[in-house]
Amino acid sequence: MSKPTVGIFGLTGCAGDQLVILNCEDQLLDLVSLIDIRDFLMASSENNQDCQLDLALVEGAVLSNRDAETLRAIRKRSKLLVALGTCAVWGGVAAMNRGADRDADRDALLEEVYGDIGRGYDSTPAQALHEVVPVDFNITGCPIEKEHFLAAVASLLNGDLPLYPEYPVCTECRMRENNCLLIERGLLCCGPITVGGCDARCPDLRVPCVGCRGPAGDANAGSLVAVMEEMGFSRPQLAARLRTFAPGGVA
Amino acid sequence: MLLADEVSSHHPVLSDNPYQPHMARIVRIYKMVENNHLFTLRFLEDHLAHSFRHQPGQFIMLSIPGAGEMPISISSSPSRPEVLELCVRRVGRVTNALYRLRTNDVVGVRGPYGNGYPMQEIIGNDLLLAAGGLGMAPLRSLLWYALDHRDKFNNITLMYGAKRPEDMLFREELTALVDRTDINCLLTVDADPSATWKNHIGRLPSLFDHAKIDPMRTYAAVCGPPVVYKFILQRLLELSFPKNHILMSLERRMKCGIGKCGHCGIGYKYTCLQGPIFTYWDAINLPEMI
Amino acid sequence: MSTIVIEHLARVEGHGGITVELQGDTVGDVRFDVFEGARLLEPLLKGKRYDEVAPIVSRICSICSAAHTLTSLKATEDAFGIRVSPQTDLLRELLLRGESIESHALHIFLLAVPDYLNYPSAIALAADKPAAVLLGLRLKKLGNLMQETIGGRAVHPVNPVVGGFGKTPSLDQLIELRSGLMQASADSDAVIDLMAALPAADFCRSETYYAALRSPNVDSYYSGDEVMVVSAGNRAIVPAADYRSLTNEKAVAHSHAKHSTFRGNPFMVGSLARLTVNPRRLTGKLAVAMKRLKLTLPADNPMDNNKAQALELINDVERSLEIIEQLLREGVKDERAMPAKPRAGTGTAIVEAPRGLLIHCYTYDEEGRIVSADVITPTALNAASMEQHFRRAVEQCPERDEAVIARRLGMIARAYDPCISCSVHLVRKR
Amino acid sequence: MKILKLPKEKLDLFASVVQQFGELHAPVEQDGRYVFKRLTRWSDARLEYDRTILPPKKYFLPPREALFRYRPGEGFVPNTDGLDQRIILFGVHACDVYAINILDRVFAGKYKDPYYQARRKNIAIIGIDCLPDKQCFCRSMRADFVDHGFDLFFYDTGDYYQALVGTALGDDMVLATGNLFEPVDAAEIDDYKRRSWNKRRAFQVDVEIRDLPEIFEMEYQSEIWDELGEKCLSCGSCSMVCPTCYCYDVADDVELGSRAGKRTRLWDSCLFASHALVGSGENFRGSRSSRIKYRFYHKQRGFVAEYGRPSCVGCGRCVSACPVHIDVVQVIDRLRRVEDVASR
Ligand SMILES: Cc1cc2nc3c(=O)[nH]c(=O)nc-3n(C[C@H](O)[C@H](O)[C@H](O)COP(=O)(O)OP(=O)(O)OC[C@H]3O[C@@H](n4cnc5c(N)ncnc54)[C@H](O)[C@@H]3O)c2cc1C
Ligand code: SF4
Ligand code: SF4
Ligand code: SF4
Repeated sequence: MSKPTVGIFGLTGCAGDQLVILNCEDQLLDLVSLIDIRDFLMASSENNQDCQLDLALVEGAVLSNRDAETLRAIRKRSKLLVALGTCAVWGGVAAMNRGADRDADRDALLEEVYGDIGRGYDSTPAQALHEVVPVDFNITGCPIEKEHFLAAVASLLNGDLPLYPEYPVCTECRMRENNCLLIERGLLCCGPITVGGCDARCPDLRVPCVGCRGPAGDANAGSLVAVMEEMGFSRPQLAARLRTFAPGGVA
Repeated sequence: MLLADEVSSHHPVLSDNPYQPHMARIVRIYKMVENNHLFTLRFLEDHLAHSFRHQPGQFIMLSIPGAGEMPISISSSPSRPEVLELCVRRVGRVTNALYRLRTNDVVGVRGPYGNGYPMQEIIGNDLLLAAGGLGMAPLRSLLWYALDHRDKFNNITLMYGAKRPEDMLFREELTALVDRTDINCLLTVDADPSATWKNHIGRLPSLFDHAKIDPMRTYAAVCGPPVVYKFILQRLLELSFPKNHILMSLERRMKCGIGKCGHCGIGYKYTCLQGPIFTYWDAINLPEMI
Repeated sequence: MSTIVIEHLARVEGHGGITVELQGDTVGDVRFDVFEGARLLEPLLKGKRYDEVAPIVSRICSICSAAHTLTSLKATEDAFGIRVSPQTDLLRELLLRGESIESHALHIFLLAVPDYLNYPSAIALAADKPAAVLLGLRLKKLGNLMQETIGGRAVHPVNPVVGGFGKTPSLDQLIELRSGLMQASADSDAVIDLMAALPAADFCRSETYYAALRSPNVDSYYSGDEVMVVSAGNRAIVPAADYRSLTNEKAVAHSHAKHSTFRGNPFMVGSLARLTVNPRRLTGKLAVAMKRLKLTLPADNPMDNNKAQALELINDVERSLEIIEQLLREGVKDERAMPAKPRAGTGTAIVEAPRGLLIHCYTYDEEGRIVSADVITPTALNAASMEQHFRRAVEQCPERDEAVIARRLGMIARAYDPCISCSVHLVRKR
Repeated sequence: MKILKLPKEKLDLFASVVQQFGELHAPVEQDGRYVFKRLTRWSDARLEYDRTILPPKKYFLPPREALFRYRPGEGFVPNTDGLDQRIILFGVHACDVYAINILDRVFAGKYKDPYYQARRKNIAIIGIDCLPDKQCFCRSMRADFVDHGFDLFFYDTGDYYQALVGTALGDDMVLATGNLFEPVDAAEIDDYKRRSWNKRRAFQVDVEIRDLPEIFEMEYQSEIWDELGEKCLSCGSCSMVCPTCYCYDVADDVELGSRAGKRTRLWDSCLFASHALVGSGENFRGSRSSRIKYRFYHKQRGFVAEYGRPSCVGCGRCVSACPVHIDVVQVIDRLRRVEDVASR
């Protein structure tokens, strides 16, 4: 069987998910022997920008017309398109104010930052990939977990779609037997509505979850907000916090 | 090389491991209907192939290595041992993985599980089998069991409906039964665009017009999608069937098949242990049953 | 007139290109174009509570995420007048060194070495010279392990918080790090062997200004709040709070990164600048290595930055070992973070990120919400200097061969190890 | 049953001797809460604790556990790692022992779970009596005392621990200590009775579970379930911390670049949307209210039908672990409450 052709791309983001791929130090050489990486600008200067791809891994959000064009071109040449990381799946931090008035006036913001020149920049409000092209599946996380990436490739090579947890961070937090920061310390922890898979990385370090993986499949944000309001947090503060990484995720 | 089963039987702690899949070879894949293939399996170890026994209505847990494990009804009759026939619809991850396999590939099997049809009670009575769509899969085992032990049953009636002739499972086999005199085999399709169908056309419940059923001495085994249950049950109740003579086969998510994983719970019963065959009486007494 | 365009720089983090306009033999416009989408993170910070800031700014860049996180915490702590414990300082320094090891190993072995040896990628290099790539991967993995152990994650650390850490790494974890570092220390000869064997890259000579954090007593990446600028024997000191006199950024049309100059001169930040500003560390093992690499300071060749990175890599390992020994000697306590009492005010912090000076400056209101934020990244600071070096390289290239020029410019760009997503940061116009 | 006493000051000595029977694990403090953990020194043990975050079930049914490794050509080979590790759980409360006894029944039966049973065989339990706090309702759930399921069980009767010897292994432990243990006399029996009486009076929470199954049936359509469904976060915390929740999921994975892999089981919860979802896309408990209802129903009613008692032991963990304060006791109280039909 011939090796699947793969492209790894970054739209606008921090390149963290591509870095996670490069951080698979122990598997990297195996990985490149199993798949045929044709296009990976961050790691190679010899890329084929037109070939058909069995698999495209795309990180980052769409923040410019240029990003949108790039993404459409990738979609056209790829059988499977995978959104890699919270930015690609949900929009990520760049999208946190989306829908708010300030973000709508992009030009004013650009001017605020860059001065007059800013108005000429190609810049659009942040969008997740699925808002621009159809996406075959998501690997969320900011950044993605290395194990999830490797498991996804292993599954795909076998012909299966990968499986990811749909339950929230709390589930894993409890499995790790952490003290609950929300209940016992009254901290604003997003664990109950954030999708698990990180093994409750933050609460395990006594740091409240900031929701970097985006919402859980069945997130009940309304109920969490109600309880937190009773704890003395204000609604706007909660809304802002819960939308930091995934504006579209929680109402 | 030791086979996995042998390894496990030698391990002092896990010698009797009910989760142990036994490897079986796919001897035949027959495409009955698009995405509803019939898989014939035979255990790699002859002694297992000889000794495997099941009741009609029981199921196995089928492992596709690397992809997962799932419950599948045994479609073949215990009266035809040595191989297992499974009729599997392709719906998701594990079934997809099965559909990638070819003959001679190896899968894992453990079981049989579940209660199966209460054969002791049914024997000596009339038997009515009513199925729609994929519901024929578990009933086929019962059908052939009854036909192979014909003397143990009184009248046997089969009612089976599908959307179109090409959607009918076991079509050749079942149409061959239509002319037999020891069974009233009634087959119907909702529509026949190809105009080649020689049997009934119309909804499944309409077949009741062609059957003579004595509710007091008949056991009815029903299986199919929810609409089938709804309409067939309605007819059976109109005929004043005793509620414990109506036997239904239910589907729930299962991860163990042996009453541990908790997924198949309905009210206070486990589908894998107390089911998957339930009487109608159980059904109306268990919340969320259908 | 002709134009040389490198559409999309490969093997760098982010999206940027280079354009050079030639009129006959004279070099016209030279531009380092950044077309990384503008995420406008700084205005998005407005109104955010102090404890939400670091996790957001960390996302400016993954390779420098620990540096961004720590600079951010330091700026917030400065604004609120929080003094963290000495143990926290040490652990933060260790975290930064881990990031530096990871970043330098990634850059040297996976990006630069293939460049010198004419391979398109480390993957291609691995087929011929697996040992070099494996060495790089081993060091990189160690850097990541350090970040995971102390920061809680290799990319976007979660453990450092305002006032300290969520949880202190355990003794066992530190001991594990120590054995990894000892192995890496044994690897340092191999690193120098490899670097010394690379073909010389001498196609751009230019007098250069260097700027780096001046550390009070040790060569620290983390502590210190003065920047020293060095040029041909002259030294100037800029205190953190005055960072704007250093940066005086101006936005330019072709790029989403802003340009900085010091008294009208572009300056370079990063490994080479750090060694130039703090030569104190270049003794013993490092002095020998420096000789083998034929590096003299101050250097006039930007390509020497790669050599400086190799020296730093070795120094990072040694320094980390010292820190761990100290922690083990003094014992690690499971400390809680210092409590934060928000107050209105401004805080500024400067840290040495792997690529050079990183500056965060926040103004908070009395409830601890951001009023304004300013983030200045090394790649942005380097942009003007990079363009200057591009120009020199073109000027000093005798043939006007596009391919040769393009390759040299690409190499210079990569020697700077630019981190483009970092450079696209946004500051309010003043 | 053999009943002995151990002078309190000899407990340390006992602990050091008993280590020859396995690795010692006991509750230790973790930021003001308690967790069962391997002891690095005996002085870390906190025997007067309220409740551990996770119950001892984590030792018998670990949160994640590889059941098999799969290799093409070899088939499924059972994973036996850690199954024969000898551990002594020191300081298990009565309700938790009771819960283990309940799990014993679930993992026994026609199909015995060999993983669970192997661990159960190799993990010794030394129980310790406790006093209830404001969340304990084990007495209502008839789980405040246990008479089996432990190797030794200690009651604090003042200057002594009164020790119940539950198994031959427990007896071996006693014998291994030479003559640390002494016979009990009438005075200690009275001490015990006094303590028992005091404990009974110390309960602050009381719920009535007689005829609860019937009430559950009658209130199956109660609007309580919808209310709870709106509140519940489906975060699974209650199931994870419950000593008798045993639902698990099973997933197979493959290794990179091979067809070999492993089959893992991991804790699951009936509160997750995927719990009753089947391949056809049908979800038998799609709404959150139907799921939380199922949790209560299965524990307090379904289990009674199957095993003759509720599976809840009243440890109070789920009450303290629920971020939105869903409280079993309150739910049962509300279900029992007689309301004026006219006001409904
Ligand atoms: C007693 C019984 C008998 C069955 N007999 C047959 C049969 O003869 N032919 C047939 O095609 N199908 C049968 N099914 C349904 C079959 O088990 C599911 O279609 C199959 O599990 C779907 O797996 P998947 O991975 O392809 O789907 P996905 O939706 O990807 O499922 C993922 C996982 O969910 C679980 N799961 C999903 N659906 C079901 C389900 N309906 N029942 C139990 N677990 C599920 C499985 O563990 C599976 O691994 C039966 C189910 C039961 C309970
Ligand atoms: S600390 Fe956060 S993630 Fe953990 S259980 Fe509590 S709310 Fe959930
Ligand atoms: S705990 Fe929350 S913030 Fe931390 S890694 Fe997991 S999802 Fe992200
Ligand atoms: S249901 Fe709650 S109180 Fe009852 S045993 Fe489980 S966790 Fe304890």
